[in-house]
Amino acid sequence: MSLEERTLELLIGPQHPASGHMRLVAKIDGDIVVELRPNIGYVHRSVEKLAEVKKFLQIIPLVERPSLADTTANNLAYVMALEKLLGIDPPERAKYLRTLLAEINRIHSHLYGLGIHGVMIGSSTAYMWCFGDREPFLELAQELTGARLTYSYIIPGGVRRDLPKGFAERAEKAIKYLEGRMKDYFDIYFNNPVVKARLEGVGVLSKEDAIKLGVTGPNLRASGVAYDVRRAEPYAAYPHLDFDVITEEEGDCYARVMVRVREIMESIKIIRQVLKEIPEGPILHESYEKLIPPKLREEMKQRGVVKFPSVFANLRVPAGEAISRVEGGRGEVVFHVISDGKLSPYRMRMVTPSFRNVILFEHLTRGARVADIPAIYGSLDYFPPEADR
Amino acid sequence: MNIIDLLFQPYIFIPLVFPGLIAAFVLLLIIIWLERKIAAKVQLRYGPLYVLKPLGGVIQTIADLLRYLFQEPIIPKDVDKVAFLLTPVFLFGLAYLPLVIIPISPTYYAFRSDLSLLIALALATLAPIFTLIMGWASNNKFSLIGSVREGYLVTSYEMPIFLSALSMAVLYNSLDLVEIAEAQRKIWGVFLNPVAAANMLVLIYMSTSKFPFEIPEAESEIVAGPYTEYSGIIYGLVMGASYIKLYVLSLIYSILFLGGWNPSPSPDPLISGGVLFLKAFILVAFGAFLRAVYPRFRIDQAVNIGWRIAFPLSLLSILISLILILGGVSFGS
Amino acid sequence: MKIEDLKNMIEENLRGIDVEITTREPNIIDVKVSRDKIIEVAEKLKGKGFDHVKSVTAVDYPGERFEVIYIVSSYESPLSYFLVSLRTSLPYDDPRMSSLLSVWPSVLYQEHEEHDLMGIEFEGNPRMGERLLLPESYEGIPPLRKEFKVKVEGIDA
Amino acid sequence: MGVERTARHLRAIFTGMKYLFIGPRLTIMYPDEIEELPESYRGMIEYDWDSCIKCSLCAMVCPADAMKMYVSKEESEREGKVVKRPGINYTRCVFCGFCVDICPTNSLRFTGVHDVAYYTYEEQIYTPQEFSKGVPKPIYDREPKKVKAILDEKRGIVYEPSGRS
Repeated sequence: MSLEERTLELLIGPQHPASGHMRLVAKIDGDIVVELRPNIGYVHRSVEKLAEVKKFLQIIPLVERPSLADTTANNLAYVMALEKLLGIDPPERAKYLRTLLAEINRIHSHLYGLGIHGVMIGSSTAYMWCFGDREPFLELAQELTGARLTYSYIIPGGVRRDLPKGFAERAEKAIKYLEGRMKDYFDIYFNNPVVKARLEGVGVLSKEDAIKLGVTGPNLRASGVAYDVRRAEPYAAYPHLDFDVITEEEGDCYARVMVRVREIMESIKIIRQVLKEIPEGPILHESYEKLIPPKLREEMKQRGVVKFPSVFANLRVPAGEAISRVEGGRGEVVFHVISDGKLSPYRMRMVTPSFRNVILFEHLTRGARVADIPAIYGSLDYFPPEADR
Repeated sequence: MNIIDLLFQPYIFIPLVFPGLIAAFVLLLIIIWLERKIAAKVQLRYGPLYVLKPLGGVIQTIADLLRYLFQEPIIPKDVDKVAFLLTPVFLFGLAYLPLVIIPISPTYYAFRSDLSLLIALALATLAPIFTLIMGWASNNKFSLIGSVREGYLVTSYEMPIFLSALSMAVLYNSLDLVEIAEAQRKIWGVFLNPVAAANMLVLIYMSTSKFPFEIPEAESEIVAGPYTEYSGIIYGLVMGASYIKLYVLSLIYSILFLGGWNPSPSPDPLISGGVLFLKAFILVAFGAFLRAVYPRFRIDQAVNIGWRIAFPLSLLSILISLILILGGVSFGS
Repeated sequence: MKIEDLKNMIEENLRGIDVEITTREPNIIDVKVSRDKIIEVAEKLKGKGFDHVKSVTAVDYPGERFEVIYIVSSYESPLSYFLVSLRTSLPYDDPRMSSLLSVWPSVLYQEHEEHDLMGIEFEGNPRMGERLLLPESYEGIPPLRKEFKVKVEGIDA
Repeated sequence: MGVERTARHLRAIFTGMKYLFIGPRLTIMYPDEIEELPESYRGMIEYDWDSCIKCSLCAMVCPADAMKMYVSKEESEREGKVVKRPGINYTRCVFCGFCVDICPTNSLRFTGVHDVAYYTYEEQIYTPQEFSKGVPKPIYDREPKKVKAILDEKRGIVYEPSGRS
């Protein structure tokens, strides 16, 4: 019986408990995956086309929506591209606040990825624990920005809210809680022999393949490539902060999970530094601050809530091109904004980490078992809307 | 003999009332609720709550049962109707069969034979056949894969279970459950042959696809395995069958290793039966608790455990029993 | 490593090919090349250590030309600080160029997307002709082209 | 190898047991307990009719085309020129708060209301007059208790009653 007759074509998704908004077309021979092609595009909204009909400031909520669990990275990358075109640099305090929100977002984005991966290999406890322990960080973000996930916190020239009083103490409590829980996570899930059996040696990505396929984020670093945009091209407050780039060597599902867990610990270290070293000062660039009527400016300082200058409604960005990149939770976000001096960008290219990691589905599942498909899918922390945009 | 006395005749009472239909059904309702509550508590949440709130939603399963009863069971167009509809009935019905042979006190048993252990285990092996038929009848790729996985699992747990049971039968020099239970008056089987006890416990959880062996209906891989196309009461029957099988195997396990009804305060069948039921309940509850601790194995790993670990261990446990016998440990009448 | 010495290194590396190299901002080098020389330039850049493509952008200048921009970089420092934007322009009526898949496998999905949404033909890329993000049944103007108009609402009710 | 693996099995089961008996719970009993949201929370928007200077900046900046300018007839006649006031369409609003932050006279303000349900689509589109009548109150069938989310080192989040209900 030739290979064609033996193989069964299995359509995993988009209506499937563990496929997300995409379809995996898997050709399987018995329990072995012969070939798997991801079929994406189910939640494609063409953010790049919409951006060409929206004004510059209106694009901020638009670019955040695709990667809902990690919105700060897209928001920050887009605004950094605008600031390069506008030729302005945000005040120091605003840079520290951007870093603070980016790291809080990284922690609960990693917890989101770990939780989804947990339920994909069967551990509903890992899922419930991770999603439960995300809550304190969503509360922190809600207190700082006013929203739980869709912050739109970063605007050209600075940020929209100042640090509430007593935020550092509450943040310290949330961090101590997560640190205290880590031992139980390791006992019940990460060191669980069944988890190790399901993840170790599964979906191995060699260092050469990781580089050849151009993947990014924890999936890249788990194969031994020490590339992190926060070190390669430091932005916001990262030049002044001391942190390590987390890497593992094996490049299998377990290594990817371990990179995310250790990155949570690293983000905790960063948050503590930011909250300790954050300088005083304005949180909006003075060229915009002086456009605000004095009475509102006083109130702004006193309430810590930034008022937009009316020019923001029709922000005009000088003609030119800007490329910016940011290390999001799932990997490197690259923005390429081309402006022709009008109210809307001429062309905005947004490359998200999941779109660069989608090639791994084909590569890692060749020869794997059917039960390895969800294990590999979850370990990539892949988010379909982020890949489709 | 009026109807009441007839009811209390052992050959009616055991299969129908105590360890049989009604007790199993009540245990089924409680254990599904308990599983969700245990998993909820370990996962920092409450679980079912709003049905009879003061008691923590204890009749949630009854509410689910009513929902299943009134839900329309959707029968897909090109499905093998006869097999599709009958297999759940057989699966649920035959899951009770081994209960007829299980004694609950030295004098009170429905049917006694000197091969009762073999009969009980043999009847317990009927279930997987219907899962296979169910998978084929649903005409769905995921069901097919799920049922083939069940087939693989059967090959890897059925034999070691029999061998472990055999090792205890060798120790007690009898295949009759009543004699086995009576022989453990002084010391339980688990202390004599712990290898067989541990091995058989793991195999019981493998045979009823409890975590970490929840492989045939692995939700994140093959939707619901053989039960994908089922809905309404036929799904309810199928879901309940695996718990009944776990209950039956736990009863057999309690008799073999945990001394059956021993240290029962009085020879009255209800009391000694209660002790046996309690032990079985604890085993079933522990199976439910495992859902909150473990992810699931891959099918090749489970078969690997069955052949490379469980099978040699069951041979070893037979060896241990033989050594104990030769060493002069004697039981029996 | 400063941007000037990288620029000199690239200039020296690409001697003999008519290529236009300019530097922009602290870490971006633009390399403009015609479409039939792009594979050669790509191989030379890869030889220098630029091992992956971060983004493939096609820009539509209606009636005039299409511009395809490859943002290339390396994972190892010191090159990881720099971005090289390798650009070529295609005539508007014949948006075809050879795919760089043979040089950088990481362009597979990006080129496929630009083909799907902008209608650029990358010869050598196995995914041409297939849809990636658009529904299989979609016919008509590739949506990212300027001639594809999107309904816009004013601020009045 | 086998011994260490068994030890890990037992540790996993023991951790599960630990949480079974002494584990905290993170659940907030939503309809009976509602969380008192921080002051900066971006909920539904209230519109102050008088302080509005009708500059239509909010409609210009709205990313989701939710804020639209309605011509208000009687004011246009009275002042002789076209007067437009903002009305909001909550089916489109993404609660980003750009309109509130750009309004030069603070006549658009946030409220903590976020859990309001509507029967029809049209009900969610507010003309300026309805918009200025204030934010609808959520309807609960039992009087909910207001609780505050307190971050806690041992239990993550603890919801303590915050007095005023």
